[in-house]
Amino acid sequence: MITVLFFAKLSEQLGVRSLQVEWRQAQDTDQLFQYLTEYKAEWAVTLTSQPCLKAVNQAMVNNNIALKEGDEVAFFPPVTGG
Amino acid sequence: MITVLFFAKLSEQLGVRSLQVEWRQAQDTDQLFQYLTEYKAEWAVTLTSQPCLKAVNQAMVNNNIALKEGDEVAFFPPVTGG
Amino acid sequence: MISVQEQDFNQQVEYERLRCQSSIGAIVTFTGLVRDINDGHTVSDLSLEHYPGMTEKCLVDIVEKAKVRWNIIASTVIHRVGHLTINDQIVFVGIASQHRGDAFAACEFIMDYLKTEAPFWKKETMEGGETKWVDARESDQKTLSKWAL
Amino acid sequence: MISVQEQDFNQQVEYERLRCQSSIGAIVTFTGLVRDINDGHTVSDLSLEHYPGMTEKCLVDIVEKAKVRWNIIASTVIHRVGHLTINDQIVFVGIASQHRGDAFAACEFIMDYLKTEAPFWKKETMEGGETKWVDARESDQKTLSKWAL
Repeated sequence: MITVLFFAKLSEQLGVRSLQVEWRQAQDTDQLFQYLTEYKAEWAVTLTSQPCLKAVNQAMVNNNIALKEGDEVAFFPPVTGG
Repeated sequence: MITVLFFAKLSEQLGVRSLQVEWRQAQDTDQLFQYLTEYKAEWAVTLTSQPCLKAVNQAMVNNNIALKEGDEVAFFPPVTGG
Repeated sequence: MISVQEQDFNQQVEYERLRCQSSIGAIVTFTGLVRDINDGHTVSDLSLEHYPGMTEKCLVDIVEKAKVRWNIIASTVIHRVGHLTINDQIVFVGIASQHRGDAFAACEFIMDYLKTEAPFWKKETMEGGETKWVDARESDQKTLSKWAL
Repeated sequence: MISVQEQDFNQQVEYERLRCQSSIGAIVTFTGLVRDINDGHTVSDLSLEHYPGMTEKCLVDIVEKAKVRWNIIASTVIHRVGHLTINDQIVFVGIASQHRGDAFAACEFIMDYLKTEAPFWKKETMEGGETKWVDARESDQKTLSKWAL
């Protein structure tokens, strides 16, 4: 399974903080993102209408990267700490 | 009279912290400096062998400037505070 | 020292922790506070969310990057999460070095990267009670260019 | 607030004095300490001479220059004179601003100018009891070039 986490505004809009996706549905981050846009009717708009960063196993990634069973993938808006 | 002040290493080497010079001997800062180099035998070496900054009425000046009766002129080494 | 915490921190305690060695000649501290006005509207308070685990890793990584570039004798990064109100302390970065140039540069570098890379998100409550997620500033991204090698 | 004084200062007191308004989002402090080693020799203590009157004017002038260039809500400069020993605090510069960029730049600018313009002179006592006036650093002059307009 791949653990998917959402944070901040994104988590609020999707109404979900985390979910599990089977690895065969999400062999890389692009595939996972595609899967999520089809997960619920309104998710496509929410995920594609705003800047959305991603981290794999708690490290920010910019491009598509391969996933393996047990990975943690997070999606979140640009950060606003400090 | 012109009040002349020396600080730090310079004052220590000259053995004097302050002295009064008649304005007619020191109508500008170059003239005052020249007067001081002749004030005592060893002063010429002390005053010309090391970097020496000057301030007129407590403001740093780089070039020669005219003095008026009552002015305060200070000579000192490059500053080392902070 | 790196800490992500709900509780407040004390400037004097953090400062004294940094002033730990006789070879230290310079200590620079940055403290970020909750402002009453942001992007033109009045803020009454703030809630800070973060990504536990990733946040700490990210802060460690930023401090390590700073240590490669500058001479740092001691460093502290504290970032608060949870509920905060006006004038509250949000973040502390303190750097102790032999010389001031290193301490200033490292402290500002860490803040600039923290602002754009560390997974924290602010949600403001405005005067009327309405809430709003704070938008990332483009200027914070641009600021990073000054650290380009 | 500008002060030239023999007595020590307290980081927390100075920090809280700067944290005086709810529009402040950033406080940067610099503290200079007496190091045990300078230019390769061991220092046991330090004596600081200054030019009373000119020192204060000079510090006021440097802070005014900073205020022209950056948005400063509150500022503090404290410089000690007289006898100091290892790890003692020598100088404090604190800047409170809305945004961090202003606070960092103004604080470093003030320190860089203070180092090259304010009439203070340090005399070190070395381990054996020998004394030595500290030489000005050429690097301090060079540092100023980064503030050129």
